Amino acid sequence: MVLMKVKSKKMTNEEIQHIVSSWSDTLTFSEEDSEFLNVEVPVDELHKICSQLKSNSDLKFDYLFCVTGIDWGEDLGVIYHLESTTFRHAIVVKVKTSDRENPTMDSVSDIWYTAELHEMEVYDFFGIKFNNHPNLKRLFLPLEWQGWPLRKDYVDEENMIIK
Amino acid sequence: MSYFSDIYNGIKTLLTGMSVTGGYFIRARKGALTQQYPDNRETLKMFDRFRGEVIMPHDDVNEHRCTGCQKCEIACPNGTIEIIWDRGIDEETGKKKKKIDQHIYHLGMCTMCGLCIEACPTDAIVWAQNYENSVYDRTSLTKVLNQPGSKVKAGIED
Amino acid sequence: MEPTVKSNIKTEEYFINMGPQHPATHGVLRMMLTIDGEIIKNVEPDLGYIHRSIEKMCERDSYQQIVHLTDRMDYLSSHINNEAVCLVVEKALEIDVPERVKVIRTIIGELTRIASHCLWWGVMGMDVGALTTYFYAFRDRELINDIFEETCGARLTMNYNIPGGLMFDIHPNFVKRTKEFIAHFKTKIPEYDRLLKGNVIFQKRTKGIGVLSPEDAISFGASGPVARGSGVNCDIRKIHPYSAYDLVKFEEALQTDGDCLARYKVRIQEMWQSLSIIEQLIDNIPEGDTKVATKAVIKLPKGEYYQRVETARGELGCYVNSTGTKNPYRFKFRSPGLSNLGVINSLATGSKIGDLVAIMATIDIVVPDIDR
Amino acid sequence: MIETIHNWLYSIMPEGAASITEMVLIATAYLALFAIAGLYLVYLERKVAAWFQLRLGPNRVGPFGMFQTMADALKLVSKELTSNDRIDKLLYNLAPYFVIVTALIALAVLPFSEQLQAFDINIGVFFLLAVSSMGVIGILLGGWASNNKYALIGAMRSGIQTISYELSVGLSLLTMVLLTGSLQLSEIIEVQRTGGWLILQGHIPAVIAFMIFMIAGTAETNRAPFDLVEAESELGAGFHTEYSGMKFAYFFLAEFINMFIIASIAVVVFFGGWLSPFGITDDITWFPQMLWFLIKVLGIIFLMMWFRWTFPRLRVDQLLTLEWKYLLPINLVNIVIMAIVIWLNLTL
Repeated sequence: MVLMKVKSKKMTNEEIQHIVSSWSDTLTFSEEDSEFLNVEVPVDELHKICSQLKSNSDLKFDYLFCVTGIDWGEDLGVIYHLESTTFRHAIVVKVKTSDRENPTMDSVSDIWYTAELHEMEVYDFFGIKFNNHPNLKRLFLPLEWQGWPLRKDYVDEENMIIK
Repeated sequence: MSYFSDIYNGIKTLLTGMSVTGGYFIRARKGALTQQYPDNRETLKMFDRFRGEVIMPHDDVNEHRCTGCQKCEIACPNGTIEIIWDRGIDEETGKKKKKIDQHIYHLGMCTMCGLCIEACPTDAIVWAQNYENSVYDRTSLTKVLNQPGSKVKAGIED
Repeated sequence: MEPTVKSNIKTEEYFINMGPQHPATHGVLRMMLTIDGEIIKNVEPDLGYIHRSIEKMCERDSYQQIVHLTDRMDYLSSHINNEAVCLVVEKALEIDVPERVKVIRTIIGELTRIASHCLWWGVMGMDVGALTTYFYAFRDRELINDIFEETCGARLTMNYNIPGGLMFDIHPNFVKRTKEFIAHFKTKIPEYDRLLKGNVIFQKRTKGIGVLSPEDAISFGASGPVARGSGVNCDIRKIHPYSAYDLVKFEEALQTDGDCLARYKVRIQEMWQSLSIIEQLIDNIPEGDTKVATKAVIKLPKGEYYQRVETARGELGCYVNSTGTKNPYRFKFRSPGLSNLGVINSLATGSKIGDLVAIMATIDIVVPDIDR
Repeated sequence: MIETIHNWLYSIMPEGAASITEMVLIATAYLALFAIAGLYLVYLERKVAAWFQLRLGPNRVGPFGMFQTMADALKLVSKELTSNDRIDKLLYNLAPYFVIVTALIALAVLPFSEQLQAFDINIGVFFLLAVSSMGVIGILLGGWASNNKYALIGAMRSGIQTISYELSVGLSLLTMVLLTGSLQLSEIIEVQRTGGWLILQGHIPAVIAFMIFMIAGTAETNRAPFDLVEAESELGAGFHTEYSGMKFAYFFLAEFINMFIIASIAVVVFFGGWLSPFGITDDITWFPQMLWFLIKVLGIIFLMMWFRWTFPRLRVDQLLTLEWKYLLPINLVNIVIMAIVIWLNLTL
């Protein structure tokens, strides 16, 4: 019991890395250029890792506070910022897909409800499709909008003012 | 029993609320907040820092302080400022020098962020406290800030 | 279960559009309601009526210019939004701003919070049908706006922060006016409560309505008063202090009921806490510079930066991905409004139309913040 | 002067025609007077609201903005009548007249003073109740015929609201009728000349009856805190969403005339109608009794405005809870108590 208590506290990045890396050997960790611990997850393992991140009693990443879609030029990706409301440690999960035509990854909206709206936003701007999302459609833009505006290769000569 | 205490409390809280509004009703004459706007133009003074519109002050001899460095144009996030400039010959030194032909300001696009005025190295443009900016025709929101025939004040360098 | 009595009356579910032009949606938000008589079966928000793609605009603007765009997100806490961008730029450039800047930012940030909650209180009253609250709230908010106008030059979209400090120093009257406001406002908050909180009708309309459990609050990513009404500790000012929040003593406003009344109480409590924060700082504004000189063209070092601040609506996050150029590669705003809006379906389902209005009022929706 | 017109009319036409002409003339004068009175009630409401809310209220048109509502009415008359094209034409156009006519009919029996009462029937109270509850048909028609979902919800709310609160209005007045022993309005006032105002005469049951009447009466007129019918933060404009111009103005005016009627009933039944308090002006023969009536009515109307500008709105199910769980049982008990009081001739 005592041991449990000692473990259930805010963990350093190394400790988190130690736990998470034992789940799968396809993960890459980095702390470079960022204040958080970054873990890059392969697309097909995203849902599994995410649900473990939430359910692990020492990590308890129950608060998904930011979902960012990003276009890395070659790859499209999503960045999940996670925090634990009990222990207050944070982790950043990154996932990349190189398929620009039909990028697909698993939805995490069943793990964190907030992802539902945020994944719709990512879909709206980057065209990343989320499997098992309950209601995936354009969130902000009109349903008949063509293209994915926040991708770097998006051009709209009428509406975009480039300085 | 709670049935009756509910009624009693309900009526009491309703009366409390009514006492607040009633109090204001009695003091209504003194406390009115309404500003009688077009009638109080004489007394309505804006604060010194109020961002009404960007102007370029000119002195008595029709000289301004703008050297045409275009820093405001670059700083502006919305493309509100356009400077049409020219190279003129400085009368004293005989060197070629940048001078403004027209300092164009599109008030219709301005978001009053103040970055241009922050960026100006010579304090050539300042905020005016004008608060009545509505016009009937959108084109009259495009203004030329430097007056016709004006020139830069001597000794202003960027 | 099938009804045992066979009835010839055919009932249908009803679909109505609440908004985009509707008094209760506080802007151009469209709620697609499926109702059965007065009872709500499903709520689906339809967003984007004032989407301006601020994130895309950020990718072409310089860091100084990005600041003023954030004024137009959550326009009721514009100063705090500005602060978030400035803090993330300062974090990336490793600038340590002077104490004076931190304190002034905190004071104005708290004034903004009070102004925002004032407006919320007025509108909350109006949404549940007490129109008079609106005018009382605006009377007090006007005083704050005057303070802002005198110091910053604008009432709402202030753009007073720049990366590296403040645009200019506070106005000489700032301290005096702020103190006058505190003295005035301390007499008004109890009046707010007397007019609305105790009122039996208001209690009926809010108590036990729209209950959000703490687990759901976290899972939905709710923050600010919405989550704190459910007893979730989520005040960024406490958890990850920024500016001068580590110098002051204040309590995180918490309620555990999770209903509309709890969220109401949290906001009233927050106004008291904000007053106390301002009181602690207003007499001790340190002397010093109001800005650290930055280069005219700011280039952030390559990397990712994240800054969280607590606006009046909850947690605002700024994610910057820089490649070392003068424009960000990706600038993402995690707006509190969008996440808070996520709870609406689970709160409103099964309640009445009138409840939905009260729930929306206590979530404190600002549509430009949701749409960005 | 009235006498001269009367004689002149009878001198120029046969008796039957003259009598009809006379009725029409009186009715026209009466209605015109009340249309204007209704407008001034709107003005009063706006001024009172402004003073509650730290504002000035209308002050531009005429001295103190006196003609503001006149100008508004003129504007509404001159506006185009718009509607959507899927309305039920007949019912849609009928609804506003239903509302305004039922409101105006009730005015006929109001006793403004000893002489000034157009129609003194022996079932005055009953007639008022019957007529004033008919207006809801107009609201239901309007909401239904508009073919607008918000309007329909508003109309349905109005239906349940009026049907429920009609009971309380009736029962609270019945409590007082026990005391007067008559349904005739002039008789009810006469009773109070000797015994003092009924609210003082009947003691605690009378006070309770008055409170119930005020609550139920406010609900009858669809005013805040019971304005669910047109709750603007929920339903936009409720049942009259699709109405514009003069048709809208009829709904609007009817609300204020209804408020006047409810206040008048309260004054007649509880506050002695045109009787002066403690008979202070009984000896002054030139003092118009009508003035006392109007002062009392305005007092009650002010109270209703005070409610409106202070309280939040109830929710629709809470509205029904209030009626069926609180007002109605209290009312029934109250009647029994009142009956016992009268039976035993007690003075509580």
